[in-house]
Amino acid sequence: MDLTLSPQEEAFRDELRGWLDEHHPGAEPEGDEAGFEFRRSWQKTLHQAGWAGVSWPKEYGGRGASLIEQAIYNEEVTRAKAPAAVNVLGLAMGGPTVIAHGSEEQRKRYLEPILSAEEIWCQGFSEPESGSDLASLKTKAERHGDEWVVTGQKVWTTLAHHAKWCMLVARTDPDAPKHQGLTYFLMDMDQDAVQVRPLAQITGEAEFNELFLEEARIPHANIVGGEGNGWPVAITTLMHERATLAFGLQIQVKIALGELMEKARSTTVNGGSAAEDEIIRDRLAQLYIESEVLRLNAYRGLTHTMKHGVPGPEGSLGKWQWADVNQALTELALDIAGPQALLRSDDWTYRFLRARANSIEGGTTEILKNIVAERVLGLPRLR
Amino acid sequence: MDLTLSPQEEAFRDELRGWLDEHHPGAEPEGDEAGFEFRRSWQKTLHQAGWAGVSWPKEYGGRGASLIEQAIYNEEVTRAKAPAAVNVLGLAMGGPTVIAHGSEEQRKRYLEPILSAEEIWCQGFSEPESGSDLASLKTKAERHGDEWVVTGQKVWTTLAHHAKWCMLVARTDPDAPKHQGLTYFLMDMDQDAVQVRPLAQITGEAEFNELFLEEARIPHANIVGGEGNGWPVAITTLMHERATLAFGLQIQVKIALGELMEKARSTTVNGGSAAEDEIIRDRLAQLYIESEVLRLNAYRGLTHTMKHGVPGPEGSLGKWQWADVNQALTELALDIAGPQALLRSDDWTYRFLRARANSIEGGTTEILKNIVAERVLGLPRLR
Amino acid sequence: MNFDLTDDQRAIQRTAGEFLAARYKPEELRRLALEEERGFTDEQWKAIAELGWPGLVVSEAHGGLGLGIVELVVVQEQLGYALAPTPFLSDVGAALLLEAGGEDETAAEYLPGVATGERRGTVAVWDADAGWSPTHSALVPGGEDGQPTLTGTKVAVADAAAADFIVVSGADGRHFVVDAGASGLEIEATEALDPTRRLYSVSLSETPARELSLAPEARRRAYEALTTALAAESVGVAQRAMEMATEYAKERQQFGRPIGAYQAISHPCAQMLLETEGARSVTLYAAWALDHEPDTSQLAAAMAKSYAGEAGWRVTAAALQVHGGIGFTFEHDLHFFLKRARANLHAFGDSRWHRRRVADLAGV
Amino acid sequence: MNFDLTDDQRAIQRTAGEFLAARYKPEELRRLALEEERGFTDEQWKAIAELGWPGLVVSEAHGGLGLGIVELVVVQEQLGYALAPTPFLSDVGAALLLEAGGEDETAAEYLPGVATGERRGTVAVWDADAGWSPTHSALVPGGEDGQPTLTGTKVAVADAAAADFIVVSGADGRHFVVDAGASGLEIEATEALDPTRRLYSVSLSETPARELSLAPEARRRAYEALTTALAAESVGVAQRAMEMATEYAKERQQFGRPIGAYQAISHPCAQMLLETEGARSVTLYAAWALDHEPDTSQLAAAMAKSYAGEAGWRVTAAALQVHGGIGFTFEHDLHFFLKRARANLHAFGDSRWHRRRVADLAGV
Repeated sequence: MDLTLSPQEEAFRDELRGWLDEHHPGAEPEGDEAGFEFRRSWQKTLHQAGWAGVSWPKEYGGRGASLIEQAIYNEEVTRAKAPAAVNVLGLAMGGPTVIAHGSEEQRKRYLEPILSAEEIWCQGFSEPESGSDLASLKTKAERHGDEWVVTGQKVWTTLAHHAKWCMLVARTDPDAPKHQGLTYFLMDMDQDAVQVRPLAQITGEAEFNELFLEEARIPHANIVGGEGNGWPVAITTLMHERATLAFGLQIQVKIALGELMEKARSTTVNGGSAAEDEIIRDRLAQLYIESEVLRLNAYRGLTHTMKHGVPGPEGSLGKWQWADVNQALTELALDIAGPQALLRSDDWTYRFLRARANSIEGGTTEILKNIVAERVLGLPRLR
Repeated sequence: MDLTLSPQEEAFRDELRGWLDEHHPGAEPEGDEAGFEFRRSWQKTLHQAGWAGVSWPKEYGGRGASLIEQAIYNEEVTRAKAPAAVNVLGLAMGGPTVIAHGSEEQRKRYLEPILSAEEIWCQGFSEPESGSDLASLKTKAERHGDEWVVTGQKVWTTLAHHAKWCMLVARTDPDAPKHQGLTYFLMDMDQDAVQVRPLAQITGEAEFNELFLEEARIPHANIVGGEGNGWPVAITTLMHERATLAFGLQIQVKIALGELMEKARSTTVNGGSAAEDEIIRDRLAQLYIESEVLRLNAYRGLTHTMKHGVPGPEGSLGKWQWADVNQALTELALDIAGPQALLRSDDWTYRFLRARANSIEGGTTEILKNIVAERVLGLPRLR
Repeated sequence: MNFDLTDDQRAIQRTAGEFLAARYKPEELRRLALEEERGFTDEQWKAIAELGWPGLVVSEAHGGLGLGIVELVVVQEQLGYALAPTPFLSDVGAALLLEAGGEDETAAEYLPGVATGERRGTVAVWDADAGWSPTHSALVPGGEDGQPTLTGTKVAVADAAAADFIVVSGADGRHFVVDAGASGLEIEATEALDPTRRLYSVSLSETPARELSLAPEARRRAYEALTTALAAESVGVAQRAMEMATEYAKERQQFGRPIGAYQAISHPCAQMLLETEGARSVTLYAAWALDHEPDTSQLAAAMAKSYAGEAGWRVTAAALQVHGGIGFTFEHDLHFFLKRARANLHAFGDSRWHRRRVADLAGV
Repeated sequence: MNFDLTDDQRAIQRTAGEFLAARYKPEELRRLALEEERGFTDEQWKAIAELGWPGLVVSEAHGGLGLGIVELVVVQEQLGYALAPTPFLSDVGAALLLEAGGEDETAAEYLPGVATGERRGTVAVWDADAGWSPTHSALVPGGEDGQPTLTGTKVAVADAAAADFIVVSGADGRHFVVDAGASGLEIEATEALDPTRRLYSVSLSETPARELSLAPEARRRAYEALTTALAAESVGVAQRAMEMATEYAKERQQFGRPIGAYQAISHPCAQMLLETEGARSVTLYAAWALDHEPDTSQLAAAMAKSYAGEAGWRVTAAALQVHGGIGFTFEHDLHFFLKRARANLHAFGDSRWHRRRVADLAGV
């Protein structure tokens, strides 16, 4: 057991830290469009220095980083408060899926423009009727010669209005059992048959979109992993989503907790600071512990994956626990604020509202508990 | 809306209070046997003064008290710390079931000895294999002429070693669906075929027993409510259990909380009293509120039952909420004790351990939530 | 002993429910919250005034209905259920404080207009750097005796821009009435957590005010009635969110079943019932105590605000989880309820502050 | 970066697991808890001594194995999993404090016997009226300098009747060694919440003692190692209770299905995994920090004791609920785990006390 970085890992971290120090582009400009272009340009900078797609194999333009190095990458980027690479879904999900399941031609065609942010990717999995029950999706694709004609509706699609490619799962065989008969397509977003409608959230922002597909066209060659084989390909995408995001999440929580402790110290209540209040103090300490547990579980999970090729039991818990912690943290922020909590006087109101989705997005807590109960503990399936 | 007692209710309370003042038999003697005889004699005293079976109709020797008066009765008896009547299951469950479903002959035979505590009753419903799923019980009764021959095992039977009569539910038709084919018997405990084995609990005490029945005999005339009709009769018994106990429970919680507040004031920690500690104080206040909510819900439920004949939605919640409150209360007692919690230095250790059963006995919290979800909220059944 | 509404109270409840259901449909709620500057229309206020609600807690001597706090919470629960954006509660708060003035001549001057709905008030309590206490203020009047002036800033004042007068709390429990349009008075809209209740920052600069003479007991009771009304609103909010969640759980299919068949959904729904009914019981009790048992009303009101505040939040948060993604969209109505519930938890002393009062009053 | 046990540590873990599974079967656990006066037999202690465990934390200079706290928690988790009644942890506590003495001559005299298991120690910390602090004591020695005597009472001293010597804490962080059989020493058995660990009341009356010279840093580390070992024990207890609950949930049928198919059972089981794994991660981290990162070990140990203490309790309580009635019977083994878990939560500072330390150390 050794929780210090190896010399090689330390070198990786130092190189990255130094590079980030030197190249940090400063604060993101106001406005959605300006922000988007800023992040696209940042990704180009990353790419040129070899810091885009660190987990990708070197042969496909990545850095071939170990899992620990990927974790370090996520921690450092978050700690430096560097902007997110704009093509987050392409880098974290689309690229790895094409690498795992795509043909050599597809790898040549799609990977480089993901890294360079020339082509932005989005994800078309969820539908209004199929939330947790993803395999029940209804978007239909029919083959017409060398093309597929797709009709249906997708939801929770980030970056849709900027995206060139959509990872689209559609039903190609309506008669097959629900987990079969699905096919994974790369759909060109640049066609009139694809309509994008922003979907505002309870925060007031529109982070997501709805996609309306009315006989959209996809060449047969854009299938990834074979016709009717969409379910396992989609699972690859989702596993990459959870694995890659976990590290950023735990570090974000630690940063947020630091800010909350600062808020507690600077908020005056009844003559003292909120941080001196025994109950606030106890809740902050509990959050501190839980955020550490989150971090430690994540590292333990990494070690397990590196040794055994698959995540250990603690690997299934991060997303769920993170949602619990982040919700408790943002609720405490309002309690600290006192009557000021009635006002949207700082960013905490947004964070508090945004956190309500944490236990829903990327797998609801209920579904994650099902998965732990069934796959880790071996309890019988209900359905 | 009027939360004060009516003149009639006040008269009832004052009469009872005065009587209890005068006749309170003092503290229960040590030892199980001595305690039992003490409580039996106390019930005789109650009965002679017309204070046993207050909820029973006057024609069967009861007092015909209104629901509110019953509630007052339970509150006053608990508040006076008067001993429990010894024949609690006969009074609260057996008698009312015989009144509701028994024949006139049965009423004449069984009711008076219940009130006078000459014949003690016990309950043989639960079995090791059928806990929450009561209707799956396996104890089998076969008819041989005018007798039924019963073989099987029962568990969680209080008072079994003192009881003359057992309310026994057994399967008389193995081919019928599980809720049918059950019959409700009154079984004479005074036969060799009935073996009683005390069952120690995690507290170390043996409050309950196991019953082993090896071809026990029951006359056909001892069926209550008809052959094959045991399920609805048993439900009557269980409904009386929950309704009657609810009032005693909420008042017990209030008394226990008062004692806990006293313990907090008298426990010194880090130079002050535990009651001055902000976190202990907050938890005590929350328990105070919840115990009041329990009391208020109970009264609201009574009013609903008196007006509409059936309990309102809040009536289903008392047992469940009581378990939550009592468990939280006894856990807090240990937290207040500090290192002394390691020792069994006072009664709180017993109470703390005993409280673990609160969410299991008389309907698990999980089953109660199912009932609320299905019957009150109308959500679909899972099973 | 009768823990149920009287026939008259039921009639008020029914009228309120029907009136609000007809006038404040979800589209209208949304329109008022997002588009209407003051969050309500004059016509809507007029309709409310015609029902006599502004005079509900105003004594008959001052032209009101002279009803009790039980009647107030009956209406207030319905307002929460409908989530009707209206300055009613702000106005009631002002009326309660004026009524607490008893023989006070300022009160006598303002109350008849309040009773008819012609003169609308609100209450300004929190100093800009206030703590959790709902009544603590450092504001000390200047000016000469008998002609006080106020200088300072109050935050989170509901419906201030639509009020004809503002009851302002000051140091040592003193209260003052300031008229809209008084010199030095500036009212600025602030963005609020809850978009269905307009909040303003109110700054006073040597603003002339009239002091209300309030006996401490009467002042205390006014605030307790106000927090109990707020608790009742949270009960209504929780009730509605619970109904939305259970309806959705019956309809929404996942894995071949309505999601309400899964205990991961049905048990949280049962918990919603537990908390909503508990909040209703303790709120009704507090209201009754304010009307009939002044000795216990302090404790009862603190319990109601604390328990109902938490319940409103927990129920709406759980309802959002039951709804999943759709509940997180702005186009679904649920978030309005969630935001109101959370705001109510914090307004006029948060749950923890009221628990501390419970501890004091219950002799912990 | 490698958050996993080394091969050597895995070997220790395996040996401990196999040894304990063979020697401390449930019947034996029950017999020791209920019938054996001191809660263990000499033969059992001898077998433990043969494994070298008593010398695990004793430095090689004093005849021990000189292993780290990671190795200690590996063993301790297995002891919790088996719930083996043994004076091992009391003895380790004494050894840790003696080792903290460094060059101290008393330590040098006692440690070789401790290392071989011939001389067994325990730790007496809580004054009869102690608060939550695990180390605060008002005990001030009498007697002459160099020949101190102790007078006072310590409660909840584990395995005192079986100890050859007792390390006694006093005021200002001073610590003393008292030999079994010293004059004025009286040891009385007390009934404990947890029947698998014998507790005694230890009264001292002008009892001769030898003071240990402990640097504050070293003393602090000894207690941190002890609380981390206690945390590891709770991890083992939680692991076992979780396994018992999940096994039962797979077998027990109700309403025609194994109860583990119901989310009301399966989701609490998943929660057990979350808390058990979290407790394991933070406990291993604390152990590693004690061995390799002294600067962070205070905070890490406080986190471990707090989190694992709570987890042990919550997991065993939830496991009892999963078992239903059978789990409430004395004849089922689960209650022994529940009682140990709860006792561990309170021992050497309860979870809340350690959270307060976390707040201090993390700069809240």
